[in-house]
Amino acid sequence: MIDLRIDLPGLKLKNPVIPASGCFGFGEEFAELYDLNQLGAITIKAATLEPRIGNPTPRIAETYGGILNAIGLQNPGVEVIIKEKLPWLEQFDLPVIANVAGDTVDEYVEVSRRLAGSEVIKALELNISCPNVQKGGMAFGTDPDTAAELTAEVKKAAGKPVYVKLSPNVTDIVKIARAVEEAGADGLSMINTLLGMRLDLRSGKTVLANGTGGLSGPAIKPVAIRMIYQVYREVNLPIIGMGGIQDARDVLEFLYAGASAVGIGTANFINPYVCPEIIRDLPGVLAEHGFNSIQEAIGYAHR
Amino acid sequence: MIDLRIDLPGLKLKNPVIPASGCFGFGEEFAELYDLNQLGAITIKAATLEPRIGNPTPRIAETYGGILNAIGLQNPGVEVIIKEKLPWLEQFDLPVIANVAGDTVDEYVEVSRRLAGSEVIKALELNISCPNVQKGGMAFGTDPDTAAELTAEVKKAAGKPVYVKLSPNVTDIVKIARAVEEAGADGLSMINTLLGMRLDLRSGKTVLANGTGGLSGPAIKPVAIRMIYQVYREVNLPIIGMGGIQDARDVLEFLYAGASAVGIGTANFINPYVCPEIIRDLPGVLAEHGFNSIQEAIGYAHR
Amino acid sequence: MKLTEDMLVIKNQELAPGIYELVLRGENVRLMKEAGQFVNVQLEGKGFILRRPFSICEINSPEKEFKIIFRVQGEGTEHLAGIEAGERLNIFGPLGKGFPESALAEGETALLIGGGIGTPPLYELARRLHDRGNRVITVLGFQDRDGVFYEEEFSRYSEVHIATMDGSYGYKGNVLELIEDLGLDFDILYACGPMAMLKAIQEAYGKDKRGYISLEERMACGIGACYGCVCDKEGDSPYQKRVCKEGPVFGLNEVSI
Amino acid sequence: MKLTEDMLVIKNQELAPGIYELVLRGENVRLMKEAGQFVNVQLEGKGFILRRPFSICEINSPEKEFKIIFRVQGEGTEHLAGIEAGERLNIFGPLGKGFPESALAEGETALLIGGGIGTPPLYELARRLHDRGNRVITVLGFQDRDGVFYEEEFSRYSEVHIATMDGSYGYKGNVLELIEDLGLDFDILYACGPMAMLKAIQEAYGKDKRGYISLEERMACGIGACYGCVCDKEGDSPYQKRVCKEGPVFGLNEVSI
Ligand SMILES: Cc1cc2nc3c(=O)[nH]c(=O)nc-3n(C[C@H](O)[C@H](O)[C@H](O)COP(=O)(O)OP(=O)(O)OC[C@H]3O[C@@H](n4cnc5c(N)ncnc54)[C@H](O)[C@@H]3O)c2cc1C
Ligand SMILES: Cc1cc2nc3c(=O)[nH]c(=O)nc-3n(C[C@H](O)[C@H](O)[C@H](O)COP(=O)(O)OP(=O)(O)OC[C@H]3O[C@@H](n4cnc5c(N)ncnc54)[C@H](O)[C@@H]3O)c2cc1C
Ligand SMILES: Cc1cc2nc3c(=O)[nH]c(=O)nc-3n(C[C@H](O)[C@H](O)[C@H](O)COP(=O)(O)O)c2cc1C
Ligand SMILES: Cc1cc2nc3c(=O)[nH]c(=O)nc-3n(C[C@H](O)[C@H](O)[C@H](O)COP(=O)(O)O)c2cc1C
Ligand code: FES
Ligand code: FES
Repeated sequence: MIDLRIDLPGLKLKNPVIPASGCFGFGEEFAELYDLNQLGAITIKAATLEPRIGNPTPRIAETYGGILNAIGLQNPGVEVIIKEKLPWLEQFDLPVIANVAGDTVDEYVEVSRRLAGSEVIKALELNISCPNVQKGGMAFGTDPDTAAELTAEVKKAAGKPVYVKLSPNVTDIVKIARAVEEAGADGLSMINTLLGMRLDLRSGKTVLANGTGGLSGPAIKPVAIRMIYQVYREVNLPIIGMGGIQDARDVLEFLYAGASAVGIGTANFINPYVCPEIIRDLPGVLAEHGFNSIQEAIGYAHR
Repeated sequence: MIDLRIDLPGLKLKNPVIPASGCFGFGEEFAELYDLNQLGAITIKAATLEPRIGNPTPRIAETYGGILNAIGLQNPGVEVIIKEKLPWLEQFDLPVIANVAGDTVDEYVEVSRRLAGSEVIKALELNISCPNVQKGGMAFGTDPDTAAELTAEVKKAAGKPVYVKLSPNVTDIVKIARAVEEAGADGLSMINTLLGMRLDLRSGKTVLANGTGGLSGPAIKPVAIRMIYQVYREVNLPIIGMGGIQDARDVLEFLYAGASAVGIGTANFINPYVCPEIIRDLPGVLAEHGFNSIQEAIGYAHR
Repeated sequence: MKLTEDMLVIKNQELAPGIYELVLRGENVRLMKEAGQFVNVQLEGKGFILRRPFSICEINSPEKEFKIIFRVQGEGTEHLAGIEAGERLNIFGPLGKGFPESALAEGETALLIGGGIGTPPLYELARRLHDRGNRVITVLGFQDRDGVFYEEEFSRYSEVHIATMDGSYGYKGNVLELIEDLGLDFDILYACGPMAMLKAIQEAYGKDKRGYISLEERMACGIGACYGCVCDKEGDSPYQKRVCKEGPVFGLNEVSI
Repeated sequence: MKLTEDMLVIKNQELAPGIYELVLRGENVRLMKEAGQFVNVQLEGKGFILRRPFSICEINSPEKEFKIIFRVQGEGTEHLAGIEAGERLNIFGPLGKGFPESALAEGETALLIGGGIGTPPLYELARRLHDRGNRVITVLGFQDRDGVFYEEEFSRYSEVHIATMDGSYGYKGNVLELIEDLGLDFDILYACGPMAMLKAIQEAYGKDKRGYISLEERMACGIGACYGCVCDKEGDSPYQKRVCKEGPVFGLNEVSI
């Protein structure tokens, strides 16, 4: 029997497959398609202190092998999430990771504190890499000192494991990863989207109302693999790897690079059943390559 | 009649279509396929002071919508290039852009000086963005001060227009662009490849012998468009835009974003006739969108 | 039971220049409940990632077949135009909320207003309302004569009036002008077409008439999870409605356009 | 006259598990001069960017047809396996330098050594050398019985010996062991197959025999412009030879493997 289990700070995972933040709502829609209990965990949509309406539409554009999104962190605010979304998630035997965003350090701290107070939330994911908001977001993820300060403050207040979600839009991702490691992060999520743009030839304007958007999907996979590979060598934190994963073979590549678990984002839009299908296929792919467990494959490319 | 001509510092172009450095050798192979005089200009392979053998093979890998390369600046050295490659190019009515690389500022300066001495070379392109070498290359392109110093030194010595080829692997490309503008650059080429990696599931090793490689092709187009768009707003230098261009419509998108001419790299490998075909299609695409000249379309997305 | 299925292409045929009629067969056809729901079609090749949404145009339950009509718009629909009978397409759906037939009481008259490629979802609706014994009037607007399609089909189930912008076929003008000119009377309206048309309909009939309109927005997930396709909720905080989930069909005044 | 052409697929058929024979028709077949040259095949769909190189296996000039034989190796060849007669494939080629037939004088004997999927380019060569009146011996090596293909075809033009690693068909062992066991005598050798086999051939015959070997390397441009596919030049500075341009066929000692 192939062992798909993996333990990460705060997260006892049945398997390493986790829908990525923003691509899975709060689970309700996908629960109509399949049993969420199959998943390793779920990452819910970014929460901010107040409700946010997000960016104007169009918010979605397609590129070759990828998509651009500029949702802009639309969410009903942390209180509504705690009152209306989390209770629904209690019915599942499923660790929930809460993705946290904000304009200021204080906002991150406050949102984290409140979410950490919920039973179903097993870990926090600090989104310091959202490219689609004016303030906060990526600004926190591109400077090592700011990222470290934010991490330290949230750690102090939250009392639950903190994963920091890194932005790929940086010169040196290892530097940021090291900074948040020193500041006390329990794990890393990487990567968020690459900042991109499309122009409409007819109107001459950007396809997205917001101008720029975040590039995700298979197009960015080689960048994700490279960054995880680099960070794994230099930083001693478990990594939830993501960026373009489409199938169980892609998952194996991420494990090889150094990820301990994986996030699945855009692929849910291509095939809404992709997560359970990957979970179904993963034992076979591991076995085919001579592994008996997830654990054995993690960081294999570094041996 | 649609006017495809465009004048850039040192470069009187019949049309804005320029094969990108490293994807077209010194023109010889493509000259067997079509008449190079059709092209706007050509950019030749990176030259270094001494001959370089480049990286071990495999040097090429495929990704979804892109390729990774780790050629590693293989070239016969500037002297051989001047003696054996440039004289052959004299037969064409074609501005030649020389791509320059090196380990040190002095090497860049010396290579630039020698190349600028050749009649056929109309402009230099400083490759401060090659991700596939240990020293130099991208290291020069990720720090604004280093990039500026290099630009200034080469400008002093060269006496021909200098285009600086920017790396997309940076947190803030506008900062680098501004720094080289202030240092006296005559133009910008952007973007070079994104640093990426693929792992082979069988061997568990990187597909490329070099480990990482540079990602090019349609996968990176939205990143290129975004960067050109950002830089065009803040910097007053003409831009040779590249990154994933496949057809005349893509060219128009780059012009809209702010490019004055375009480089075609990876597409030459998919369709070896892509450059003349783009040149053939461009007037129709311009006309379809209501333009009478290249000039009118440049920066159109900013109006 | 999966909501995605590799369905068999039974037919793919050009109806008018750039307008195709595509018939698919699959088990999930029996899940298709309402006119106005849509399917999300996966495309293979050329770096396509997102599925393309198309309205269900006709449901043939006994044959497990359904139809979409699409216009070649960009690369994806161009690719779709090249698909031939015998090939398979992965279909995700039915998705979304369709046109509520039950809003129409016995003896009432329905006005169906279609603009260009907004016409297809009204076809299944026309059939159903007709089968319920209601009087159905269909007013369709197109750019020009070349763009007209499905006039004959609609006339099986309804009284049809056609307008073209250049007057090359039928009435010269837009659908609203035509409706006014004809002095059409109706109890409820169902509309699908360009945003400008829907906005004009809201303005003309929003105060006095009941009605339903179908919206389009760029989508990623198609099921309400990504918040890509939101639209404004009338009179409330914006972006609270998802076209793919709460729509694509909304009450006439439910959303602000 | 372009070197790329959308050629018609005449046949695509499985020869042995995972091994396909693909016949294409096009005008550029008349440019195919030498056995051992290759074509670069464009694939549509699934994010493919690079063309796939395959050796020309048989040239049928009167019919403007040529053949390649390929093994399903990864996603690209899997896609290729699904292509059917009547479809078109964009072919770039012929490319590269093939096996020089003229190296073989009248009355001399040629030994053709093929390993697995390295066998195909030797087929056209066997035919040509046979047609010139030379004696041709072919030694082919495969993993096992299932992998064996083209024995009968090669025997039309040559004396054929087969080896399998597990002995499930023919001789048990590798091609070099078989050649030695049979005590085969020859004047010149032509080989194509895995690097390990080519290396062993260099070691065994590099000193005393004339010969040619065909290499493989990952390619981007296929014409010598990108320097992606370089190999080492024997005794000189490395990476001076491009497999796509100066090769894929090199003199036995021309390159170091
Ligand atoms: C609920 C719904 C029902 C629809 N029903 C029909 C129908 O019955 N017949 C028909 O011809 N068209 C219909 N459309 C529009 C159809 O989805 C688009 O024309 C199609 O997606 C264009 O794809 P493309 O690749 O050719 O165009 P491109 O412009 O190349 O597409 C680029 C991206 O933008 C998206 N996009 C472009 N136009 C639209 C649009 N109008 N609405 C939503 N997304 C768009 C594409 O899906 C794709 O992701 C419907 C749209 C929606 C939302
Ligand atoms: C000159 C030459 C002649 C060849 N002739 C034949 C032939 O007649 N029959 C046959 O079955 N195969 C032949 N090959 C090998 C064939 O090109 C590869 O098997 C094929 O490219 C694999 O593609 P893929 O997408 O299935 O594999 P993947 O592994 O998914 O391909 C990934 C990338 O690596 C490249 N690649 C993988 N394996 C090889 C390889 N061995 N050589 C070069 N590139 C590779 C692919 O082209 C692609 O760019 C030849 C290769 C060369 C260089
Ligand atoms: C529509 C959409 C919305 C997203 N929203 C969030 C978000 O709220 N918070 C976050 O940290 N990442 C968000 N992301 C990023 C994804 O979680 C993921 O990091 C990224 O898309 C790369 O993975 P993928 O290629 O598998 O999609 C979003 C991505 C998409 C496509
Ligand atoms: C095989 C290969 C070799 C390259 N060599 C060079 C080089 O020598 N100097 C340079 O400045 N850029 C080099 N580049 C980068 C290209 O010039 C171009 O900036 C990049 O590939 C993006 O454009 P594309 O997507 O059209 O290929 C190389 C790219 C490839 C694919
Ligand atoms: S498309 Fe995702 S919410 Fe509508
Ligand atoms: S593949 Fe480009 S040089 Fe050989």
